[in-house]
Amino acid sequence: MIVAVLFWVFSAVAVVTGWLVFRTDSMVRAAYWLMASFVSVGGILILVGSDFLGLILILMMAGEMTIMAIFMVMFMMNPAGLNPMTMVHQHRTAIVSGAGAFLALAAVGLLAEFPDRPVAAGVDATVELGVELLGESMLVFETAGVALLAVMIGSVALVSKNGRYGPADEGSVEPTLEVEES
Amino acid sequence: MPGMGAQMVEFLAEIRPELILAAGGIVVLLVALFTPRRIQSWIAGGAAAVLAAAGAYAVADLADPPGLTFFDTLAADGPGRWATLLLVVTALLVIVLSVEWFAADARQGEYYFLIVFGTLGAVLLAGAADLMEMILAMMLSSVTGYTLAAFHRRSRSSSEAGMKYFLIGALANGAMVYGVALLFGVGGTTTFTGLGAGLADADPLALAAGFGLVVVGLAFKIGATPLHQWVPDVAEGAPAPAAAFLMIVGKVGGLVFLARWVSVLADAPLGWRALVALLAAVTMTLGNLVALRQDDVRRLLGWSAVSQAGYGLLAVVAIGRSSLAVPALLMFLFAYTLGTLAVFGVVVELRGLTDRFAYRGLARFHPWLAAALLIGFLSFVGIPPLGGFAAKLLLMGAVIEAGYAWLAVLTVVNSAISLVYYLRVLAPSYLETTESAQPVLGRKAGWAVAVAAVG
Amino acid sequence: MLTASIVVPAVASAALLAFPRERERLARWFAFGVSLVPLTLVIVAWVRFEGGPGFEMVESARWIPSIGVTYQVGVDGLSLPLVALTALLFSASIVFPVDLRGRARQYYAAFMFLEAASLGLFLALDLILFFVFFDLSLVGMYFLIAIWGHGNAHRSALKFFVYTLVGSLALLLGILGIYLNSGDPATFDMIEIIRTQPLPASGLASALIFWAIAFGFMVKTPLAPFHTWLPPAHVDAPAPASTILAGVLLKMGTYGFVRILLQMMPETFDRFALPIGVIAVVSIVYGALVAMAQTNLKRLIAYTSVNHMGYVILGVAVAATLGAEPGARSIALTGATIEMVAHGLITGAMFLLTGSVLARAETYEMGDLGGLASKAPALTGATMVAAFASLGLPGLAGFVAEFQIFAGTLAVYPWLAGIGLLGIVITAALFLRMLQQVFLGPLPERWSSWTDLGRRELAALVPMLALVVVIGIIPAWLVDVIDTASRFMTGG
Amino acid sequence: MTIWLPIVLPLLGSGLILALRRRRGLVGPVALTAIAAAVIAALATALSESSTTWSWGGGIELGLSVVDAGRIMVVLVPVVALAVVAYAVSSMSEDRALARLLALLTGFVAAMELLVMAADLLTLLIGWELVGAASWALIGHDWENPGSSSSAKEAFVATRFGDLGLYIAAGAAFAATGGFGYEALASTSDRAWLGVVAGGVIVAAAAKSAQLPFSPWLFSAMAGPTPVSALLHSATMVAAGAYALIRLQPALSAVPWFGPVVVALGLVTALAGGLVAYAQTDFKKALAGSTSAQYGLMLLATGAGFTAAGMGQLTAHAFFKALLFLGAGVALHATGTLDLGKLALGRALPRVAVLFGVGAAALAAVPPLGAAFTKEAVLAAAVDSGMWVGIGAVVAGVLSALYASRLHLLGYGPGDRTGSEQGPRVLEIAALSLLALLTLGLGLLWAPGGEEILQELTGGDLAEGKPWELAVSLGGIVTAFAFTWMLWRRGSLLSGGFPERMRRFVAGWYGIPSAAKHLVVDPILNLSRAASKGDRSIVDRMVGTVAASATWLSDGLRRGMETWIDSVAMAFGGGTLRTAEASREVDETGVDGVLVEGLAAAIAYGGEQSRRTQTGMSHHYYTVIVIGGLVAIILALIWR
Amino acid sequence: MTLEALLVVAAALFGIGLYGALSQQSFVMIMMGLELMINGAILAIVAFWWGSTGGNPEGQLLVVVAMAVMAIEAAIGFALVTNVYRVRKADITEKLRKLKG
Repeated sequence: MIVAVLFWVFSAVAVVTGWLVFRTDSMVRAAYWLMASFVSVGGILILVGSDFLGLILILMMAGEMTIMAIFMVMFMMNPAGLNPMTMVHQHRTAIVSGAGAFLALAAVGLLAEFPDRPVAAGVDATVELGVELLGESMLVFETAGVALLAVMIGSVALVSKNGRYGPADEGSVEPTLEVEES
Repeated sequence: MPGMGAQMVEFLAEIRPELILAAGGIVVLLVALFTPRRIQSWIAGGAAAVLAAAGAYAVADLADPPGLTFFDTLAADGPGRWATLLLVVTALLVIVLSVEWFAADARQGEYYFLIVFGTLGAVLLAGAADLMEMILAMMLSSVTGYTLAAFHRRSRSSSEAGMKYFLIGALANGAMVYGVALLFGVGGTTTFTGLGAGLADADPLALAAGFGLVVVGLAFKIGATPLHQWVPDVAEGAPAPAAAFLMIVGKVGGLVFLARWVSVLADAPLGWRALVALLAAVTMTLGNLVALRQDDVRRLLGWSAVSQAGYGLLAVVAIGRSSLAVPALLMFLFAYTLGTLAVFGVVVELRGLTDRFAYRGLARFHPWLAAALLIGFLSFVGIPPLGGFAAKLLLMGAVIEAGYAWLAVLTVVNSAISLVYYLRVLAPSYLETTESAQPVLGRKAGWAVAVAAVG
Repeated sequence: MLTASIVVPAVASAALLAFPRERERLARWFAFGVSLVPLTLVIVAWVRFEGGPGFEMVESARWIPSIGVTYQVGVDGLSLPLVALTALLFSASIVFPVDLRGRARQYYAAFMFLEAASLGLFLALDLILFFVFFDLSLVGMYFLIAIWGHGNAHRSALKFFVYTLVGSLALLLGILGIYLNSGDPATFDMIEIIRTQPLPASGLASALIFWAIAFGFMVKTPLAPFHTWLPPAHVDAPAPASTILAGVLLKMGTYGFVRILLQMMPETFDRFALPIGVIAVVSIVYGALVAMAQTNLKRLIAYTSVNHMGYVILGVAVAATLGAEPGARSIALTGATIEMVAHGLITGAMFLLTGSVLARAETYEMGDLGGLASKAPALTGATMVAAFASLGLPGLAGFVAEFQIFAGTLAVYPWLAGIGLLGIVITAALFLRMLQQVFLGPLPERWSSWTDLGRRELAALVPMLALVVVIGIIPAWLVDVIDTASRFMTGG
Repeated sequence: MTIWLPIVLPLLGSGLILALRRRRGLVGPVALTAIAAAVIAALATALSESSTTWSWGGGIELGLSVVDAGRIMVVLVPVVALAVVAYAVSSMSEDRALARLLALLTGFVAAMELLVMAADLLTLLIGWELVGAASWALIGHDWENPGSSSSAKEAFVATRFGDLGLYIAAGAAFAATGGFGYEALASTSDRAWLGVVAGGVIVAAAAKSAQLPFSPWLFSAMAGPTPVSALLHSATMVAAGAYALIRLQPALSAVPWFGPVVVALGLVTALAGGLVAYAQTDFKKALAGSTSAQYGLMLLATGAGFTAAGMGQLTAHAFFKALLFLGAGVALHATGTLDLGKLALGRALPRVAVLFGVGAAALAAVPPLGAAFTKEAVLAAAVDSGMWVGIGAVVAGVLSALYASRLHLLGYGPGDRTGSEQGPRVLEIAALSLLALLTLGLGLLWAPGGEEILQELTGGDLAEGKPWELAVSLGGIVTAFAFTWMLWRRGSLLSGGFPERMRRFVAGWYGIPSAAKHLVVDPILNLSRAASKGDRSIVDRMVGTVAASATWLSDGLRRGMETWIDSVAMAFGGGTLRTAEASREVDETGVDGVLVEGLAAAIAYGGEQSRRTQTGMSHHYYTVIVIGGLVAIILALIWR
Repeated sequence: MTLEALLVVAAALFGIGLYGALSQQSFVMIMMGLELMINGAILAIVAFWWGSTGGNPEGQLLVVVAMAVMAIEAAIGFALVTNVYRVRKADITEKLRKLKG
């Protein structure tokens, strides 16, 4: 009972905040709405019994969204990115597409026949996840690590202003066509 | 779990190329961080060595019997191994091309690291036998791809290319993850071994949605419609060697994976064959049509890459219905890779010269470059005895046998169209002439090798 | 031995490109010397030819066994004359002088390349090999026209390339169709396919395959209405290239009709023999009519090519009519093959002559010419021989061919023969008109300093025309060789 | 092997003449010796009735043989040629192209001999066409003058049209017998094909022998120099037609309608041609008309089945017609004109007048000349095949007497010209005399046993002549002479008593030439022009349609995109713009008008349009992706 | 709380995210949309893990993978945005239209 109520609450919050993300006129607020949406999804995760993932999601999103907000501030060059602004294009198309996607996927959810195999009661999801991670899906885990490493390096290479030898982006352009015949 | 460790070790033995790439890449990175600037370019040698080693092991494994490893998350079969080899070779040649191109760059180290990891990503994608593995492999190769595309951090077009590449890729991945979720829902698992059974009697609606969304992701990877838009932008904006790399690796990895993926769906209630056929048709036609009016050689190559993706999909259409399908796929990838390398090699060699009218008199001043261009293009058209011909031959044979003769006819028409725009580049370089020769970079190895290999 | 005749020119072509800077005379003599090699080889082959049914001097090697592709060459009574023709025409065209635009090496290299491709095509006994050479010939010819052509050469060359490429790709589809039907293991081996006749006589598949291939060859041959690439290509091509285009490349189409359609799917061809024959007759009459209205000398000759190719295909169509009496089919097929050779020699010479005219007058317009007979007896004489041969005068090669074709056709499709005969009168009229306009009548002022044919021009022309006369007077030596093949194909 | 000699010797002579063309002195003798040798060789073959075969290849055997009428013909050709060439050598000695002329003449003889000795239709066809080609060169001898070369062209094309008949005949023979030989043909049972053969041969013969409706080409043949006309009309070119019919009559008579058709053809031409000859005021053209008429008579006889009569007539005609032409040539040479109104050289050139008189008399068939004998034979044959035919033949005979006498009176009758004109040389006189002698010599046929000799020589037979026939024709001749004499006295002989317009009409072959021009030549020419225009414009249309359809497609595609991407209004505005652009494009390609370029333009236009989908703005791409994704899912769902 | 309900919510999140990605001009906002889409995906995965796959641990792992994807995209995305802003002073899609056609 209580679970059901919570579920509906979380769901409502997730969807509404998600919607607000694009209705607000300040990026910072948008960021926090988004965070809210994620948090409520995390809540749902906990409800269905994968507590670990739920918490992870909440924490990660909290962190990330804070970063995003700060980023916005320093990046968007407007004080706290609080100035009102609407930056929207092809609105009709967007609405149609969004609604279309929603209807399509919802239809899948409602009409499609999914095998009815609910999770057994009392399994410790976290332990299983750990086993899976270090067992059968070792490779997946490794790959994820490698990918994250690549991202770190890549983003650093792209953004860092000054690297090991002075300006990092020095000479990072195409060769010019005007050179004397070598 | 007892014996787990031992098992892991033997698994590791089965993926030596991947391991070497991963470890080697990290080594390259570390070295790069502590090398004085003037000898930064030596790192290229290191990266090349890593790739060579991986390639050696790939060759060694070629003969092994096909099978699955790592609890069925990774396939070690013929196509996968050939793809590995092809990718490694590509990366090697690209590195050769890159040395002078990036000579001025202060951060070459990272570049080579990204090349290595990008290769790794594509290799894993080509070998993936598990949807999760597929997602991550794709992330790996995409992320490196975005970075490589934008690697000229002071170039306006380079950064734009990177950004667009990312925007399209991100959407594709988002859709794909949801698709995987649906497939997981109906199939009960993410490994192909499990899905093969699980999807046989799956609910068609969910299956179609999931498959469609996954195909969207793969279409992005191989540059097929409706996610082809990044290809020309990257071809034009990205650093030429990186562009060559990105034109190739995505297709190799993506197509090989797609081929394996559809063979899982063989008896699922799903119209995947017709869908792929349609994608192929639209892709090749659109690519050729748009390429017709390009005056920018690199962009033209991008669009021709799109049409080539369409040809590649032909092989997938025939999977499971024609014994020619898999050979056709590999032959196509082989010819396409070498042709692309040859042509982009010429572009690199000409310092990224990209206005087709600036190619006047190429045959006169750089006969070998012109020859490379000629061979590469004619191979794309499918003029015998070049590799492209064998590829087209097998592809058409495969689709006809698979009962899609109309695709073969369409391929014919498209080949004829493509000839026109290739000639629009060849004509100036062979028929006209100017006084001034085009300036060139120093080394010629890259395209020389490629040309030697074509046909 | 046959292989050598393909390899030698190919190698020579590469060698020419590697030549030290422009040495025109050297390049020419080298090319000419090399072109003599296949010629001698062919003559040897001719001597050793026994003339049984089937192929002789077959040489084969593994190529791509996995999909049943082999390297295989050989000759029979059909291909031998065409190979000889090819070798001869190339030697002649190489001798013939032409404005090289200071790119002699590339020019002769292109010629050598083209020679290798052409010989290979007629010798090939594997469908893939056949197709490979078929396409390579396009590439070579494209560059010859585009680089050394005049007028609107780029356009014409592009059109030639793309148009015929479409044809060749259709052909490729057809070949794949044959391959996929060629039993298990599937093979491209022509001898094998001819022996086993894998394709069913009826059925949609065979029909589609047939028309795909037929379309490919109709473009190449060309038959109306697929001929529109021919006139511009000829008009803008340098004279020797036109000679090769008319003398050799067009034959690839007609040869394919016989070798692939007639030999590999006779029952299917039988179903469509009449339509093909009708198309051929249309080409005959249409080509002649259009030619008659031309004012441009080279264009006129180009259209007569359409007309003559019509004769060839008419003969083939007759030979394909299984119901008919074998003797008639065989004589028609023999005639068609002779027509290929005759047309190669006659029209080849004709195009070389237009080259001589262009070099002196810088125009093809017949209205601007006239009265040249007094200034250039040799040029006039040569043209007259060629023209009369082309309009089918007895004693010259053209008649031998056309008469046999008609004799055969009349027995099978009397009405087609009757209509086709009109072409003979029209060609007579148009050629006499051409001679009259260009060589007879008063000599215009501006040509008072006209010079007659030079040594190299004669050296190129005389052998060809001599052969035309020889075939016309004593056809037996040629007819008998071809007859071995056509009897075998028609069971006559 | 001797059978080849009559062909080879003249050929050698011809080659030799060309080789020696610089040495003007030699060419004449060479030519004469070559032909003289040919005469001897011909005699030899004729006496030995030799025959041979040669291989065409592909198992087809062809043959030469000298039998029946061929025995006469093979000798006749070189003999007449000898006289003509002799005349040419002397009369044209100033012509700088004499060597070419002689070479062609001798070559011409060779070709004709081949035709004569042919034992099968293929060989016949070869000789037939070669004769035609040679005649083209001969008629166009004076090539620098556009008129003569174009009339040569007309002559050749006209006869070649007839040649098609022979092509068909040969083909039909092959279809019927699997070969071409005359004998096989005679023994075949395949009536249908045999009918085709007969028809073909008749057409070919009619064209060569200047029967209706082909007769007019003889006029354009007049463009050639006199010796050429002489040879063409007497023993070669024109004779070929009649000869072929005579030679093939035994084989073809199995076709029921063969005889009647030939008879009708001959009779009609004989009458019509006679009128033409009578009405013409040009010396040579008048003779030409008579030629048609005379060959008409030969066909008449042949068709009636009495080849001996036909062959005899042919022989006699060969001699006197050559003689007459040479006479005309002399007149031309002397006065520089051929207008019958301006000649009357009786006093100026008495000797020639006499010789010409002989010819004219033969033409009029005045006994006891051989010509008269053969004419009677023809008449008998005609009567034999029907009363009306007989009457027609009589009328034709009267006509011939009319124009013969007219010609002589106008051409060589006594006139006011006196000996001032430059007379003929010795050699020319010799040539004329030779022919005159031969003409007279034939008179021996009247001698008892003449008929048998004729039948024996020609291998054919004669109709039983009846005395009244002779009487009738004699009466006709006398009245004809009287009539012309009277007119001549009145000075209205030139017009022949015709009103002028009618005379012109008749003399111009009843307007057949213009009819042919309007009904045959012009339509073909127009057709060909139309075709060559169409060759481009048809292609245009194809281009146009392709371009249009491509435009339509890509336009639709673009609009589909942009209704999503931009606003609908934008799309429509742009749409109209682009369609305008498109139509311009179509127009250009239409004007440009070559298939591949047009196609390329069309496709390239499609390319232009598709390029618009690459707007460069990511959110547009997103839209495309969403649409694509949905489509993909739906397809994957429905296409199972 | 049923599987259907969960899926509908997930679909809603995905749809909203897609709407955002399409409608927003600023790269950053677009990225938020993308994150939201993946958010929906995560919810769907968990739903299946819970409802239809008998708690197959792969489900949980798949969630981890999805999060990784999210993180990776966020990181690289910010890097690229910064870079493009530095070079091109561009922060919305309309400003990046040099490469087109």
